[in-house]
Amino acid sequence: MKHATWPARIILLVLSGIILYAILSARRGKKLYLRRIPGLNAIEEAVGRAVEMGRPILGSIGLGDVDVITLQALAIISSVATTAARFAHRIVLPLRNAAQVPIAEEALRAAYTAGGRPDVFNEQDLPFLSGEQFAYAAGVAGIIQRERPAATFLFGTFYAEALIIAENANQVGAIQIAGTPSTTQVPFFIAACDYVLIGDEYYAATAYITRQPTLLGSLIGQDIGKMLLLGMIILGVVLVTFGSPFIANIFGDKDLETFAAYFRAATGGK
Amino acid sequence: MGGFFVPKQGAELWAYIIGAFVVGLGILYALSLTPKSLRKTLIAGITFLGGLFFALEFFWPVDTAGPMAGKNFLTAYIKPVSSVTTILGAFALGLGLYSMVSIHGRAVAKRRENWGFSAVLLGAILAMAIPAIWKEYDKSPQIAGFYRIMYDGGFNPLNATMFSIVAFYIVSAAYRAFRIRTVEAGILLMSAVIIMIGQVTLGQLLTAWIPNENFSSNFRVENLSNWILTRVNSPAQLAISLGIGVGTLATALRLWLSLERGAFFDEEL
Amino acid sequence: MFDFLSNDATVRVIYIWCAALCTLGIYSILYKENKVYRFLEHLFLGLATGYTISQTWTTILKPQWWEPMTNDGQWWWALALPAGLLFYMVFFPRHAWMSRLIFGFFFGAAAGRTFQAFAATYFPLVKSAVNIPLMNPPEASMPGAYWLTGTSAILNNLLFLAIVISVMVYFFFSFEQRHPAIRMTSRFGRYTLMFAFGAIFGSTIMARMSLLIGRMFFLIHDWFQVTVLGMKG
Amino acid sequence: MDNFLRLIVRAQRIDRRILYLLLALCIAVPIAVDVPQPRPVVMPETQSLYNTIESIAKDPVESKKLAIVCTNYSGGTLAENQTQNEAIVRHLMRLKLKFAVFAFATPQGRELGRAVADKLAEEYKYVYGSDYVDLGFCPPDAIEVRLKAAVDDLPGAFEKDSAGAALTSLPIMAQVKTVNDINLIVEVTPSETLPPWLQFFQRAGEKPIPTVYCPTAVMGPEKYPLLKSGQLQGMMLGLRGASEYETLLGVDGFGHRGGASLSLSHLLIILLILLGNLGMFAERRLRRQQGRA
Repeated sequence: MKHATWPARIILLVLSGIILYAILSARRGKKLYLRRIPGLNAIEEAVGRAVEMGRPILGSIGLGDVDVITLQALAIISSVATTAARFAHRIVLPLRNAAQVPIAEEALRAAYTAGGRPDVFNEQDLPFLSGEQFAYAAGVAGIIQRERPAATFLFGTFYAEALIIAENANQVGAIQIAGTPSTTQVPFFIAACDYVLIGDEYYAATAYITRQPTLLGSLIGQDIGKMLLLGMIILGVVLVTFGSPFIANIFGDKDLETFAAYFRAATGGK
Repeated sequence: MGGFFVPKQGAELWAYIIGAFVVGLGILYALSLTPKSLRKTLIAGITFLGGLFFALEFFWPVDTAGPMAGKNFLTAYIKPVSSVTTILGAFALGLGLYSMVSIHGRAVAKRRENWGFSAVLLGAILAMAIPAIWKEYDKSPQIAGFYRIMYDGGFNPLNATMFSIVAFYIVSAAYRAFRIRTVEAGILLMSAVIIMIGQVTLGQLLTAWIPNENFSSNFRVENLSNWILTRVNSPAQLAISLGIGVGTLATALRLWLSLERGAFFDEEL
Repeated sequence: MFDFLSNDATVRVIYIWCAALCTLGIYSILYKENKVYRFLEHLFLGLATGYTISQTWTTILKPQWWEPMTNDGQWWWALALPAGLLFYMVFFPRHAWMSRLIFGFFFGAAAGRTFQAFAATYFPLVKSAVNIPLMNPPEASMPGAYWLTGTSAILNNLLFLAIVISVMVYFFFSFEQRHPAIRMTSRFGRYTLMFAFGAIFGSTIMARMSLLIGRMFFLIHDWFQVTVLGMKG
Repeated sequence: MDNFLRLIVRAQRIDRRILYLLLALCIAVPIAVDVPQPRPVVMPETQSLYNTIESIAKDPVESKKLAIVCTNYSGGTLAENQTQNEAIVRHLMRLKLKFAVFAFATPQGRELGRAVADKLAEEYKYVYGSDYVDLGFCPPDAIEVRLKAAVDDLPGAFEKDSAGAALTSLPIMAQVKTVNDINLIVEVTPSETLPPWLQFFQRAGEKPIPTVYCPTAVMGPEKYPLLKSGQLQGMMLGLRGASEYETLLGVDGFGHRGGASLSLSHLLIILLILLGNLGMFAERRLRRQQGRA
């Protein structure tokens, strides 16, 4: 679809409207419920174990550019860092994208300050490892084998390097928590990690950890949006079963003329 | 000569380039004077404008006929605007380089433990970057040969080998993870094994005796694995991606309208 | 002095030997971390960074920025340089906030593109999810259909719909999944997810093995048989 | 009996290095020693890809148009993508279809795609410039714009071939003006590079352009919905798909040769999984016995 059709305009506007309304009402202080997401409770446990063993924590915010997904990952790692800072514990966070470097440095410095130990933060623990996927993987594998982290937090966009990182960390006995919207890598995280966030649990994670009204509201809005889409799918299947491709056409490329034709047919060809 | 925004040539061109650069620096200076109270608003404004262009271009009705068929008044600017984003993104590389060179440069300068590896890294940057750029300007065979050794003898095989190492890890991961400890692990194992058998000729031989027609064809392993991929995997993937899609839309809205909260966004400026 | 670099055959022998040594050296990490791997890791990081630099210049900055500016006389591209400098404001604590201006522009652009990406990516998916009639499926009248095709097509379509519903229900976060019907649906969703992930795992194995086959083919054929033993390619 | 159980229990914790060695052997031996093996069964999506190209060649109007072979892979996935690419290009050349090589994910992709075309061109007497053309590399950030522009003015959007010659000066481009002069999109890729074609090009003309997909095995499964939704007309899944395609074409390529290694390595993994599970059950049984004793 190059440009919006009228149904696309309406659907996108309605979805956006629902999400924004939910965000704004949450910001005005509406009470919101969020169900438990199992993997997230393990974060404290993992940090605690790393502190006990006296080995560092390794984080990764994946291969993404500075985009939505990477920023979510950084928010999760930052909250891990705040917890770690309370025990004056080190986090190593290798970076693949040059533009991530200043943002990650700022975010982690802020997190350590919030945890009361700005002195523990060290820029050298956020090395930039080339712009290439497997050079990054080779570098992270080397860091894992040398530093032997006791816990790893892998969040963000991942591709084939996911398993290289996760298996190396597994070999050194790290407890691992991972989350990614890249569906193709989820099975490998399931195989190699202790806790995995699946699908849009990833988007829910930041809301769950930070308890920010904006993010909670957004999540509620997303839920309503998904229900709406699901409702349309079910209605569409029923209509298709009775011979009407109405909903299917709404999501097609053709604009109004299809609907004009549909209504002509429905009203007896006027 | 004509207007202001027309291509220039020769000395005049360079005067314009330098002039534009200086004016740009002036704008930077003016921006740096922004009072604290206005900074967040300014950033929010630029964010909104950056998104508004693409959103409007998509939503604005297009002409249905005539020379502008399928276009609206913004479509023509898609190309230059995208060029600008690409070019600006390329300028960010220096940030990563600075981080890398400062860490390893310091290690070499202070002769820290294992500084030799840092020296290798710094040397390799130059050994790759210089011939790769040089060969664009100088077509001599020596440079091409040197580049070839660096690329086909170093970078490319290292890349391919690091990628292929996943094959080993996939075996150890499968061996460890595919134990029927829970119902879920059992399901994971079952579907993975059926797909694996259905994928290779040796596996397909197992059921090759079953006629591949009508009802009996359902029992051939490659058809079974295809059924899993199309009838079970597809809808599950579809449902996951719809969820992620709505999540992306929500996050995009928060970013665009500067409603986003979290580590990076809540800092005092 | 560097004349041998202009001889294709010599260059080929050199790079095949280098490639073989790199390949074997990287695999040594499978045994355990060692100096050879560490050397190659740093070499790789350096080469990759060098490659990124050269690609940034040759495929982006030179053709899209430098040449239009200096060859085609489009002087206004010079304004991009100060804009790019905004990234580097992070090095000056007093002005670090200014880098947010350019990040803001990037976030905005990414967000603005999402609307079209959403419509283009997810609308056809919804359309395909809807196009599954639960009566008189078109498959029943297609060539190759037999007495059970109609029934199985309906069952498959029902399954398709059931999976879409249950997986989406699994990902609802805003209410406790307490009601037995919802809990069952959600659990069925989780089971089908595991089925799908198993399928991805299974089919990925083939892709990863193919990569290893490629490397082994290089080691055995290109390097050992052709270059070391001098056999005919 | 107990000793046997104990042995299996120990097999549960085989050192990973032994697993790695076994895998290396399973892959290497069939490559070093040529093993005869049967032909694979052709999957419907592979057959559909083949039929799509065949029907284009049979159509008097469509067969005159230009196919775009987009080779977005790099050295990392040669085994899969190069084999697929060779199979497709061979098929196009057999049917005397004109095509363009193009890449936007990595500059390597263009070089590799061009090399395959040049190699096979000798065999099928294809001439550069009149039978096939190299549209060069387009940086990934610019692909959206490039494709949008190509919809109405294809030679204008791509301007020059990779050697710097104006596209309009090449005989092959004489009849190629807009998106309506393209008969096929082939995307050979190890990554998420399909969306630009589907979003900005496939359906931008008078009728949708047949689009076929040659992903690595890992990228394939998530694209099955697109086959059903009609956005894809065929798919060649990884090395196996290439091997099936070689069967359809009746040639012995790398897809066929690598098949034995593929089979053995899969067999190894299945055996290992079996062993691991047996070990787990044996351990449980031993523990239960000890509990009783």
